[in-house]
Amino acid sequence: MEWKLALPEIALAISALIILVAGVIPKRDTSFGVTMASLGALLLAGGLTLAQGEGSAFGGQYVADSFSTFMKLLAIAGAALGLMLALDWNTKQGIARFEFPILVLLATIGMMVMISANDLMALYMGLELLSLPLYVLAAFHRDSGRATEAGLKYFILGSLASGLLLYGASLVYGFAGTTNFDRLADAFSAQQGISAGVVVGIVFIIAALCFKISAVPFHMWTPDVYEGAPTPVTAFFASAPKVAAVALLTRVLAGPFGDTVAQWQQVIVLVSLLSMVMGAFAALGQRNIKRLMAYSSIGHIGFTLMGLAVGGESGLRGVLVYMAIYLFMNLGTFAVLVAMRRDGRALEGIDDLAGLGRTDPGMALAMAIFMFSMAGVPPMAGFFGKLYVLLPAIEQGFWVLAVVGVLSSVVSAYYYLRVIKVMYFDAPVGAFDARPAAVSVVLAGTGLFTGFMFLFPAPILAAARSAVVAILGAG
Amino acid sequence: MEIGLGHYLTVSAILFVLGVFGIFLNRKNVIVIMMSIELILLSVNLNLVAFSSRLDDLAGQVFAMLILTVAAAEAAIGLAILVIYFRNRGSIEVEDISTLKG
Amino acid sequence: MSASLLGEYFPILVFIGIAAGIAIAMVGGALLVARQKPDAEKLSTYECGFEPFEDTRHRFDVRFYLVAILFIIFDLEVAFLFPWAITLGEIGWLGFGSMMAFLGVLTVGFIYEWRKGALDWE
Amino acid sequence: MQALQDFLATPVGHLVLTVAQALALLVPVLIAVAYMTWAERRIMAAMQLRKGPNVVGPFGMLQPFADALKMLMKETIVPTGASRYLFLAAPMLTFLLAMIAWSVIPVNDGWAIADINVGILYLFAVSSLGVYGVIIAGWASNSKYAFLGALRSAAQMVSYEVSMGFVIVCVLLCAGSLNLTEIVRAQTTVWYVIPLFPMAIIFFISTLAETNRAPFDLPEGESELVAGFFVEYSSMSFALFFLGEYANILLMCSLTTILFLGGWLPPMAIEPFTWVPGPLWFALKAGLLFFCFVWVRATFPRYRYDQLMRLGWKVFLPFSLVWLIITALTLKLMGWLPA
Amino acid sequence: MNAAGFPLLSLLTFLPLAGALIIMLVRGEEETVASNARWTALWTSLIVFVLSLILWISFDKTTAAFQFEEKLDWLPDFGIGYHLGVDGISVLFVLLATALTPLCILASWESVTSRVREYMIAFLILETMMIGMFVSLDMIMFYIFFEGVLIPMFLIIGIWGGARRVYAAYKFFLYTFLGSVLMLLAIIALWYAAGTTDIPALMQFQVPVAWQPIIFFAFFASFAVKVPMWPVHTWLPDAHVEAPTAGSVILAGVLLKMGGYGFLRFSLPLLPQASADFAPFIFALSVIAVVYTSLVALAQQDMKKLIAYSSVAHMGIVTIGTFTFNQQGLEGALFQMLSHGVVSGALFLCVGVLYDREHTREIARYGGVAKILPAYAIVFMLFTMASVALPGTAGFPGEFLVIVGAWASSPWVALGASTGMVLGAAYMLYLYKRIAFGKITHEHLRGLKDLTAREVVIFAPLIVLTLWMGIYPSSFTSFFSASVAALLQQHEAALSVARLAGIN
Repeated sequence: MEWKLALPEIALAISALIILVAGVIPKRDTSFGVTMASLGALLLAGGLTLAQGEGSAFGGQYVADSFSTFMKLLAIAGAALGLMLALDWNTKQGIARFEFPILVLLATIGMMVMISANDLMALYMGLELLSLPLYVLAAFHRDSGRATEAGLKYFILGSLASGLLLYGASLVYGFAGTTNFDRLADAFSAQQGISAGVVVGIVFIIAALCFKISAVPFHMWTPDVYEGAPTPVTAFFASAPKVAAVALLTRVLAGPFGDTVAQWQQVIVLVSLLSMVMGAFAALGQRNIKRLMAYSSIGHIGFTLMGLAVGGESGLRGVLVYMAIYLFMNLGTFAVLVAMRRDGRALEGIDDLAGLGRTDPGMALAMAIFMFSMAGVPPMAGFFGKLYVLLPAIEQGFWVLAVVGVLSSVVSAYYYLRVIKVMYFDAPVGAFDARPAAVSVVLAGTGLFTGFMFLFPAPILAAARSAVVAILGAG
Repeated sequence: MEIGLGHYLTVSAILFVLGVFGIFLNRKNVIVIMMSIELILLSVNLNLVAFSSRLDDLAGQVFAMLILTVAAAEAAIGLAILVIYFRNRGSIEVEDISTLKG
Repeated sequence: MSASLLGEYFPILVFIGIAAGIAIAMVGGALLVARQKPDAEKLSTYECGFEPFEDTRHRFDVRFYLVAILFIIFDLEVAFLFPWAITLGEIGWLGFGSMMAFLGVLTVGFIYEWRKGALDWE
Repeated sequence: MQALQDFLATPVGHLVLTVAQALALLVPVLIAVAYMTWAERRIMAAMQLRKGPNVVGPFGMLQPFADALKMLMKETIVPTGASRYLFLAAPMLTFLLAMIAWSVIPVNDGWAIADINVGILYLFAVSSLGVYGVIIAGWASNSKYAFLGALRSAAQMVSYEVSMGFVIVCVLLCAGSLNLTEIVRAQTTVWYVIPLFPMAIIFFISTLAETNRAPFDLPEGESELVAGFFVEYSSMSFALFFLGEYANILLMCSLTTILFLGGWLPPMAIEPFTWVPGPLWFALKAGLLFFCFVWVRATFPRYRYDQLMRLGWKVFLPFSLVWLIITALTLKLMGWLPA
Repeated sequence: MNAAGFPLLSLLTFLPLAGALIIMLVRGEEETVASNARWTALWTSLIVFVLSLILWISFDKTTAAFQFEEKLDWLPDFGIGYHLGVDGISVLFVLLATALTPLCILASWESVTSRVREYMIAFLILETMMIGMFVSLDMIMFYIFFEGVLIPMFLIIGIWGGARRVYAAYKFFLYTFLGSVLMLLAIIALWYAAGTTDIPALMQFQVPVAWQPIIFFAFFASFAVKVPMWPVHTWLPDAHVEAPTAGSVILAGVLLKMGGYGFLRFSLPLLPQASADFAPFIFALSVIAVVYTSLVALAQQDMKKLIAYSSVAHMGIVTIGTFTFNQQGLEGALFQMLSHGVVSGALFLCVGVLYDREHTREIARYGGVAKILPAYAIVFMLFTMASVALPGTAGFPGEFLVIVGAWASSPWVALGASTGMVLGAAYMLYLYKRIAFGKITHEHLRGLKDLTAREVVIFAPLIVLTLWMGIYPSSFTSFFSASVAALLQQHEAALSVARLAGIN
């Protein structure tokens, strides 16, 4: 039965529903149990993803290959870590409602569908399945003006992006005659000239996906939403959905539109350049660490897109490796942000980290690792991410991209260093509240990964490689 | 005059542009923005159905159905968020949505 | 865009025309025939004899929103059920199962709403 | 004769024919609506041991016309705070929707003026639009009673529409078509009221709520909301609402007839039943249902609003959903689905 | 693998990291933690030093080939491997690093009192990075170690430094980082051209002549900042002044050598044409550096700053020697780097001795120290003389060889370098005079204690080394003669190939 290929999604969906019912029936607060059950469901989905075979299902709408396995595992990992971060934070913030983990689960299903989408319809389905829970999550703290404003902003711009995507999809459908990626690829490889309608459609689709991954010039929502949303939600926003959206963009551009590369390559190059520069310079003046991370994520997306712009096996592998590394170092950073709480009050200023090197050396060390990693200083993992997109970029002659990339990473090093400076050089302003156990686990895991990936890079690289082979073979 | 694909596409393009402009030029009310979004989705549906008829291919109509459903869910969530926003702020003027700025 | 398809709907157009005509004629007739002599007291809104103190449309119960939102969801469900119902004979057990899955999801949502009190008015 | 046929083949002739057909349906409907008001008052009076209208004409049969004339002579009042155009448009919209729904109703085999293949969908859509008339009226009046009445009315209408939808889907499962004529024809062997009895009851009750009839008439309950969403209306605008409401009631009765009572079909295809022409059977069945409407009004006390919502969401919705699944499963398992 | 199959170089490289891990696991009272951290760090670095002595003894001086090689797959899909090895050029740098680290740890024994544990960890990580950089035979690995140095050094300057430490740390980091990322691009470009980042393999590869200038420039950007060359040297005085004593020692002793080492290892053999073309440019910058920074040094009021500027001048000599392309020049450059590593390190330690007692580095605050601290004055004098390149001390052979080499290349350059020597003598002796001689103007200096046992232990090996290098330089030059000769031969061959290609 071909539907069994979608077993991870199906299992996750069923578990989400069961957990929802189980969570709502008892009169008492069930948020802790629901979170644990959700983590179990994610684990199950992860296991099924690993065990799942390859092939396509649902009339070619859905495809399972090693690319999807790779990206899904990342997305699931991101969701699970995000949930762990939220566990304690929500309780302390007074928003521990059992819907939270379920929304995360639903969003994860959306991500998995996106990653496996092989049709414009499935793409849209997945995207919305992801976006709708995210809108709610952004406004999850419903008594907070900032959170609801973030939710509203994200909703408006997100649905605008969906609209753009759909308009593009409708044009592509109309002028190419199909929504299936494989058949689109055939159509484009057969046609000599690409009709203008298709080009417009592709541009719309790219623009919409750039919205979702918050690439410049479609990034306006990012800092506001990151700042306003509850911190664990921001952590989730900045990690797993980005992985999924990048996966989608990769599959779309490498697969059906692979033969129209001339039409979109310049766009991606430009977006990548702008994102890197924007991410580097706009973050310089930030005092709020969540906003800082928003701009930082824009910069990282720029780097990721560099790999995409370069294309080819090595370029796309760079994208995958970068995303994997970004996911973990980003979640690690947010674990620190979640732990930033003094006398029960959550803090967001960079200066609130002052003297962390003395008050909590372990966390400071982890944060320093993440910051150096984000700046791309070897031997941290972030360096390898950058290396793996720079290698193909230069191989293919994208000198401007590469040079702007490294220069922007020097600029961004400035603000990453500021965090380290505040932590280690400044006098302590008082210790944070005790670090929750789940946060410590996340910190330790991501910190070890980020700090010591250089020892065993081979598994992740090999996985990325086979993933890319799968997607290029399909396209 | 025979009404052909071009006419449908033109109407839909006009609706689309109206929707986009409605979002960016509207300085008054968030509800108007939501309606603009619906307008965009409507134009997409029109496109899809017109193409579907032209191509003699059902996929477009299926897609349109899908969009309808999702649009409803989206509207529901959007309204819900708007309601809690209104409860916190007591206003849904576009100009007031600017507490977050950096 | 077959002409016959539009042709089927032509009578509806005629109905709209006729009904609109009747409606306008009736309202217009009343405006013409009846004596119009408004005054401020007559034109004030009905409020048990008080002057209205605030704008009527200011705020109202959030539960009306809830009902509206619930309606959107369930009405769409019905919209999906229509084509399913008339083709159930042709789409086999997979078609049946898919709709059951869909209904199952909605039922879970329904249970959630019920427990959350979204369906309680008081 | 030939000349007439030639004329009818031209576009103009086609138009003329359609207009004639439409009038041939609408005029009786309007007359029926007029006499429904009279009938309701008489029946209620009889049930409450009163006399009812009996002065104007024989048995008071000219009473509806007297009322109409009175309405016409009244001043049209538009309140100061109201949105003038919306205020005037709302009753027209209500009336319009109540009228155009009739275009697809088959009173006899092949008599539907617009025999579209998605007739039930059309009806569903048009009756859903009815909410707009109510909401616009309430909003445009700018009066608390009207506004609250409109909101309540709208909420009530949409609440029951959901279970109505499920019920209709049950019928569709059995009939296998969205065309109303086909649905009636499918009941030749057995009227659906028999296999789908619980659904028929739910449908009937839902139509009561959908048309804001007692015992669900609290959107316009006099003791709470004076007259609900049309409290500010007078003169012909009021009459239009009134007409629209009763036309809707008649429409709902007809729809119930079509869906459950076999439309124009006689109870059994044997003499003497077959002597009676189809339209008469149709009218009889609809009339019977209307009698039930009045009967219910005269008998049951009004629901509280929370009870009303509770009934709609917590009883009808789950019940009809379960019944829908049972119906589908049974048909599927037994292989009784229409091909 | 070397003959015995024993991964000596890996052990050397990562042993300090193991020590750092042990320190990280230490728990308990702050006092005990600090003392444990000190001892663990000291023993780790001493063991590393002993291991490096084994390397020194078993090194085969007769060949130019890489020895003690270790090779493993690491990032195979891009042809990037884990490849370690040493040749004559790098082996002594490894020794320099392993020798200076324990001295630095000893030097910080009492002067660093806060966050001792972190300090020791940072130092051990720094040692790993330094050793790793000198032994790696893969460019990406080289880059990783090269950049990795920034992290501990940034923290050392920033946490344990002086008043303007934050500014200095930032400047240090960003200058170096900016240079290095350009080098990264150059490395990738080389990889693209040659298909590998393995250094021995790359040495056999002819980089297209058209590419050479741009790649050379990218490397130059990194190494010139690191050396540092005028005009990108401005981070160095700041970093030196603000860094704690041990930080300055490592900075001057080892980190500055990374740039010179880079020129020797990469620029010359890989980019012969561009190196030849750019030599005049480098000469010009170097001569300016030598003369200008010497003059600036004369005007300094701060001891550390003065020595920092002298470092810039000395390293100018190194770059001159490197780009003479003859045996004497190159050997001189190498020797100069080694001797500067020892001597300037020792000078910073001398400053540290005073600073630990008086907590000021201002020259004017001292005077007549020779009368109060006679032992110290003798030690300081020795190193001052070595810095001035007095024959018989470590400073002399290097500078002499460079000038000889430069003379063969361009007499003007040789003249510039000699000017530097003269000026160097001027500012160093002036410094010494102001500190050690004269009347005791500040009475409170009288209470100062002379060198402690710990300080004697620190200085003793440095004194021995300084004299040894000055009196018997060939015991060091013999290590790299073969490698330098091979390098020059290859350089010549590559140039002639290019010339032939140019003619045809």
